Parts: sequence; C-alpha cells; structure tokens
Amino acid sequence: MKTTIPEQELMDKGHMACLGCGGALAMRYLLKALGKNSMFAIPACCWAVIPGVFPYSCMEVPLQYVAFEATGAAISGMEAALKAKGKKEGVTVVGWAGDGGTLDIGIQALSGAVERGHDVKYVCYDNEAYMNTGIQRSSATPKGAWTTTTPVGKTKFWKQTNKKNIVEIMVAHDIPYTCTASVAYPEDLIKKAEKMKDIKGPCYMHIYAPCPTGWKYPPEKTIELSRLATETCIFPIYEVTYGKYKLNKNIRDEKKKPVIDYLKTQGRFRNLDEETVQSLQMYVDNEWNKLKKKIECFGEDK
Amino acid sequence: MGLLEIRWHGRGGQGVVTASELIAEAAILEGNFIQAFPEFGPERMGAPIKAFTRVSDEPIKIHSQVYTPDIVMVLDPTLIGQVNVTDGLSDEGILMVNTPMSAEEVKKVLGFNGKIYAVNATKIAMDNIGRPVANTSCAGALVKVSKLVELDNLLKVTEEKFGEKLPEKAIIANKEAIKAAYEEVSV
Amino acid sequence: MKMVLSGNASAAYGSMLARAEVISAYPITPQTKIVEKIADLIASGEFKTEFVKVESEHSAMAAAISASLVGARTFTATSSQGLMLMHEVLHWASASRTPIVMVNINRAVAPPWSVWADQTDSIAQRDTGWMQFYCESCQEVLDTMLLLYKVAEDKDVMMPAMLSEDAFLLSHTSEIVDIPEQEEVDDFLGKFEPEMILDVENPMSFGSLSMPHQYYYEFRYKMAEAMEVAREKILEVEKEFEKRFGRSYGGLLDLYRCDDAEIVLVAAGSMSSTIRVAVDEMRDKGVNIGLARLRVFRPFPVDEFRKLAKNARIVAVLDRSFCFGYEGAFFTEVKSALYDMDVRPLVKGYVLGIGGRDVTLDVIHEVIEDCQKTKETKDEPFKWIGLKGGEE
Amino acid sequence: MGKKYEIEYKDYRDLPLSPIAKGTTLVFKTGGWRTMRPIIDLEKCKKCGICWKYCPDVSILIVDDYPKVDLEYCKGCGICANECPFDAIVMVEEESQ
Repeated sequence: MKTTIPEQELMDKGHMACLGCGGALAMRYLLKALGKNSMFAIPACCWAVIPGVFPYSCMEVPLQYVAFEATGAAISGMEAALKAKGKKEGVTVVGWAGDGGTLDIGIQALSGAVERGHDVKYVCYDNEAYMNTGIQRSSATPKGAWTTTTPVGKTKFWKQTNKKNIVEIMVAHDIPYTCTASVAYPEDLIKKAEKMKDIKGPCYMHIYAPCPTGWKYPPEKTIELSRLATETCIFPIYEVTYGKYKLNKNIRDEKKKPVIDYLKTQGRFRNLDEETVQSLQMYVDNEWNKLKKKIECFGEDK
Repeated sequence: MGLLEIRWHGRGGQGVVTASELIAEAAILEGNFIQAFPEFGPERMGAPIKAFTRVSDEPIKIHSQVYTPDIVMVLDPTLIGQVNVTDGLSDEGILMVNTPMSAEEVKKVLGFNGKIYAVNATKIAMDNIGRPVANTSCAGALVKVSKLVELDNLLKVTEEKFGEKLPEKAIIANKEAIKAAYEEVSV
Repeated sequence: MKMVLSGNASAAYGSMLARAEVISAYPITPQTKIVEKIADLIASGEFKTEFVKVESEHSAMAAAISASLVGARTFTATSSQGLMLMHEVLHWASASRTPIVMVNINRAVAPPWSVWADQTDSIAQRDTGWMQFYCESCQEVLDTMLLLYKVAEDKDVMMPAMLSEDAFLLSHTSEIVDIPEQEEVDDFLGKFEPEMILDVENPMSFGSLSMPHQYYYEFRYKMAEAMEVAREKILEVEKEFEKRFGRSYGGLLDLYRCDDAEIVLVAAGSMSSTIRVAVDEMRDKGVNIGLARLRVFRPFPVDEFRKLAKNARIVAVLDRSFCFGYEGAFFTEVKSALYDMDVRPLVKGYVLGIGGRDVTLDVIHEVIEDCQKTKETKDEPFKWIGLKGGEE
Repeated sequence: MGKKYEIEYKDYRDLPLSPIAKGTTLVFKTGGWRTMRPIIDLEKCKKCGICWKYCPDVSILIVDDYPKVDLEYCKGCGICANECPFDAIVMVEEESQ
C-alpha cells in the first residue's frame, strides 16, 4: 500500500457519526497527524455527540467538552495551565469546533485566543450549518442553501447572503499560520496539521467537511463532492504562512468546473433559480480572482 | 480619641486619595486603626472628587460613607464656591484650605463659623517640588493642625509609599514640601 | 506583616499567597484594582503565575475551568455584568468539579448604569453550584480566600467558591491587613493535586454526554452531597486556620451578641459591621439585640438559623437585593429554614441599600425601631426602607 | 495506558466526580446500522489503500496488504465503493435476519 498517511488511528471505531460523515474523516486525519501528545477542547457541535456517551469515548487523546462559545478560551486556559505546570513542551493544544461554534457564537473567544498569541491550534470542521441541532443556517451556510431555518417552499426563502469568510478574518489576525483543507485531500490536510504542530503560536485550519444528512446527498458521495467543491473553486485549498499566501491545489482555468456541477449534487440547492445560480457563479469567480491576486502579490516566492 | 473622620476635597489627578492614605498609614504607625477610601464611583481627571480617612484608637467597624467629618481639607482653592466643602461640618469642626487667601478671607467667603486654617500649599509645592501638586503639602499642614500623628511618621510613610513609584529626588522634594507646610501653617 | 490594603488589593494578595497558577480575568469597575494589582505583583517579580488577559468574563471562567482540569490552581475576579455574563459557565465549573476561587465585587446590575454596592449579581447565581461567602473587612477577604482554596480543593468537596465583597465599601476601602507568611500559607494549603486531570499520558474525555436513564441524575446528586460535605469542611478548616493564624470569622453564620437577643438582625456584607455598631449602641440602652451575619449563603446555614431562632422573638432579615415577583432572597431563605420549627420567631424582611444607597447607622436604627414597634406574631410583608415617597 | 471496555456503575458512589469517560467506543458495534454491505473483489484490488484512507468509520482493515471490511463496525456508507478507482468494491443489500 503506497500512502503517506500515518497508520496510527487515535479515533476508535464505534463512534456515533452518521454514515459518510465528513467531520469524522476530518478528525481521523487530524489525529493521525498530531499524534497522541495532543489535548482537545470541543464545544457543542456534532463532535460533542460523535465520541459517544459517558463512560465511553472514541478519542484516544484527552478531551474536554466546553460551552458552545468557549473553545478559544478553553484552549487558552489549557495552554496556560500546561505552561504553569511545566508540561507544555511537546503537547499540542487543539480547539476543534464546527462552523457555528467558530464563525458565529465562538468567534469572540477564538479572536481573543489567537490575538493573545497562545500556542494553540484551532481547527474548524465546516459542514455549513448547525447540523447537530438539525440543520439550521449558520454564517457558514452558502447563499442559496436550504436549511430548516431557510426553508424553501412556494417562496424563495433560502439563505440570502454569502458565506462569511472566516479564513481571511483569521489571516487578518496576523497569526503565524492559517490554512484551508478538505477531506478530499487527506495528504494535504495531514501535511498542514504536521506543520501547525511544529509552529509555535496560534494556527487556524478550516476543513471542508460535507454532511450527507444536512446537504441531502447520498453518503457515498462525500469525497466526490468535496473534490468538486475545490475543482469549482468554491472551496480553494490554500495556506498563509507568516503572511505569505500559497495555493496548494491550483485549478487551471480550463479545468475549472462550473458551480452548477457542484450545486446539482445536493438536495439543499434543488430549488435554486437561474438568477441565484448565476450570482453564485459570479461570487465564486470574484473570490477566486481575489485569492489569485493575493497569491500574485503576497505569494511565498515574492 | 474615638473615631475621627477627615474629608478631602480635590480634583481627579491631584493625588487626593494618596493624601488620604498617607495620613491613614501614618496613624497606623502610632497604633491606630484606620480606613481610607475614595468617593465611591468612577474618577475623572479634573472633576471634583472627595476622599476620606477614618482614624480611631479602636477597630473601625462602620462601613458607610462619611457624612459628618471632623476635619475637611480642601486641596484645590478653585473648588471654593463650586463644591459645598463645609457640608456636614459642624462649628466644632476644622476646615483647612489650600489657598493664597487668609483664614479670615476664607471665612468671609464661606460663612463657616468653626476653625479655619489657610495654607498656600500650591506655592509650597511649586517652591519645593516644582509642580503644583499640593497633596503632600496639605497632608503636612493637616498633621500640624490636627496633631493626629507625628510629623516624622508622615515623612516615614511618604518615603515608603513613594519609594517604588518616584525617583529619589522627587521623594526628597515631597518630604521638604511636607515640612515646609508643617512649619508655615500657624496653629 | 501588616499592610494597608483595599478589599481589591487583599484579593490580589490572597491569590498570590495561595500561589494561584493560572489567573484569567477581565477588567470591570470596581474590580479593576484586583487585576491591576496582580499585574503589578507579576511585573515586580513577586508573583509567578500565568495571567491570561481574556477578552470577556465568559472566557475568563471558561479558561479557568480548562486550566483547573489540567490541574492548575486557578483564580478569577469579576463584578456585576461580568458575573452575569459568566452565568452559563458557572454551572459548567461546578459540574466539572473544578475548585476555582473567584472574587466577586457586589455591584448593581444595569440599567440604569450603577457601579455601586448591591448583592443582586451574586444572589442571581444562587443555583449555579458555587459556594458563596460574603465578607465585611479587607482582612476577612484575604483570610477567606485562603480558606476557600482549602475547602474547595478538598477531595470530598471539589466545588468552586465565590467570595463577595461590596463595591467601594470594601473593594476601595483601605484597612490594615495582616499578611501571613508565605511558608505558613504553603503549609496550610498544600498543593492542588486533583485525582483526575487532562493528561496526554492518560487520555480521558471530560464532560461526556449522559442519557436520562444513565448517570446525569447521579452526578447532580454527587454535587449535592459535596455541598453537604463542604458545610462541615468550612467549620473544620476555619478551626485549623484559627489555630495557625489566630483569626476566625464565626463559621457559616457569624453571631454577634445573639446569646440573649430578643431581636436578631440578619445581613451579609459590609453593612454587617455597621450593624455591629448599632447593636452596641442599642445594648448600651438596654435593648437585647444581636447580629447574625450571613457569611455563607451556599451552603445555607440551616441548623445555625434554627438554633438561633429558638430564643429570638424577632428575626429581621436585611436584603441588599430583590427577587421580583416575591421578596428579598435572604428573607425567603431564612423563613424557609425555620418553617417546620414548633415555635418560630417572627421573621421580618427589609429591603435596603440597593444600587449603592448608603446603609448608614441611621438606616439600621430605623430598621431596629420598626422591629421594636412590632407586636404582631405572624409574618409580616417586607418593607423597602428609605423609599422616596414610600413613608406612610 | 489503554482504555477500558464495558463499564457499568451500579452505585453512584462508584462514579467519578464528573462525567469523565475512560472507556472506548469499541463496545458499540455500529455494524448494526448497516443496510448496505461492501464486498471487495480481491482479484480487481490493486492494494492502493484508497478505501482505507477514506473510511470515516476506520472499518477497512489491511490484512496481508489487502483491504478487509470490519463488519462489526462498518456502517455501510459506501464511500469505499464510490472512491475505488478499480471498481473492486460493490455495495449489496444486507440480507434481513
């Protein structure tokens, strides 16, 4: 078997994730990269349930469940205590939260934690809505998506605004390292996680983690669909190291797929009208061009 | 001696609270019990403020504001006419004012019938410290008038309190100002 | 060593003497001097601690919980709005069994904005599973902090503790405070060594989900049990404290001249010491009166109140807070504690001091006069003392 | 240290202070969730490991270089079959008991 993916598994079988869960895959990869000398804080999100009910847990690393908005503060406290106890050396402190816990309710604590410069790694697995509570819109939900709080019936009541760009918000914090990753590209994800582990200081990783239950697609399509998200440039894979941008999955213009190819794979976009599809295409093109400009101006080799 | 209450008037930034604490700390050296506290609330630079000192030879139990002071010290002459500095002060009480005016002139302005002492603490501060910071001079004058503590003890706590914050030169200047004010005010 | 310290500075020194390893706090008037003093003590090299200057009170408590679970002794301080913002995580702290010690400066809750003394903020945290102590002097603040660490960290307790002191009346009032020797405090407190911690050598998941038929119910029972243990531990630790340091504060319910008291005033916080003066004055006039200072609100001193009530004719409860739609919380709780006694004293309620309205000797005497006038034997409704336009 | 299997607390006194989980989820045989079962055709398999890589339930074991489905835990999502570049895995309906 030819693979660069570490063999160690620190996520036990028997966990409570849905069939085809992107979030479960994301955790599996992250743990492989970070190893057993890591310590997690997890707020309310699917991953508050996935590890299993007391007295069982699928996590082979220490973990603390924290209040929804508290992840950034919790990892700050963990790091401070490890330092006070002289136990910080060689231990990676990780905050692991969903998009709601990161982009919405947890953004203040996250912003505070990285601004203070704690040596912590914050990882957001993004399934683009409040999935644990049953698919309500978050600020990570893309424009046009159906959720239970943006229902689509006779009216076009789907999500009206574009996804919040948390990655650039984190870049603006001037932290050592910010990156995106996708469950479709585990080698890339693992390389980035290993890089975070070696960097001293706050790092942010944003993982694209599809949810078959909430996005209304068959569970076997998780990886295929993730790949499409990157190939359409909806979810670009890039990293910003000490202010230097780098694209990790380049999509050449002739290979760039139309957004509609991605939208039609999921039931949550089923009722979209032509106008919205076009506006989404324009938005994606615009964001992609902006990113390419940044790489041109602030690329690693510049 | 029983419970003695002092009210200090000044403006935010003039070291009013520090003056109230200096007297309290000096009183401790003589075996007394004390409380020192600012007017309750946010302090704003330039705004009129108050501070309080309680001194007693018995433990002080009371925890409420001071309404009937025995001594009032006005650190800033511009407060006269702006703030009711004699509020709650009986005719048995003592009013001390930092002012170039004489005690008689102050009496005329305020119509207060108790004992009034005037001291030009700002001038003393300018002469000794080079800045119009009259809090230490006022404390020196208050010690002379009230006989609450020995001058030496006020000088001692001044040195201790400012030891970490001010350079040696400034501490000496403040001590000189205290001594000068102590000499100048006539009882 | 004797120093002149405000209630705030006493709290800062308390955290240093207890060797708090992680402090996470956010500034709020009138607590700011605590965090400033701690920062000064760190800057001067006297205090070695990890000071996390968080971006909110919610984060202050969340960080303290996580730090405690890693095994660090933790401290935080807040007031009013800050305590309100912490509310969610206060529950989290107690149910995680993290023995955090927190100082709360009792301050009114907005609107209107008010930074003055009022106990609504801490009373509103009654059911969060925190021990609650109310102090009346700067020395008591410092001493109680040390006592709280010892009680909270006891392996049969492991519950967080909140120390409340009144805004300005104590937080900003400087008094003489005797600072015990560091070695003596070390010897008294020992190290914080919890049995289970977040540790990469022994991976466990803290705070897992529990179904209704599983263990949630039992975990809550264990917390209830721990609070009962705390009730005894407080007395035990206070005895030890007295033996070592020569000071004590009367346990859960601090009784002053209550032995033959016909009228007993119940109060918490800085107004208690003013009441002592009033009691002395009335005793000089031959009135049999005493003070029962509610030093510990949780666990509530039920037995102490019952014992006290056996001899008193009137128990007057003074509340510096109000539960809308009912009455003052202390009033309710004292009545409840006495309910099934065969012979009960008359329990009267007085609301006063809210929003920092000064509780002077005159105010206390007004309460006492009202008690003296009472001839009734059945419970009377409470009164708001000094309400503008309220006098009949 | 390794985690524990099957833990039951009959008495509240035996519980830890707070819900601190020491056990492993290996006690939960999630294979029972499955309605579709992956069948691997070892003749078509090129041992690339892609099925192992993409399994969210850690239920593809590698035995003697070849993939083997751990049916005790496999939930039957079908990602392995969908991603296999050699069509070596098919999903078949679970037979009812």
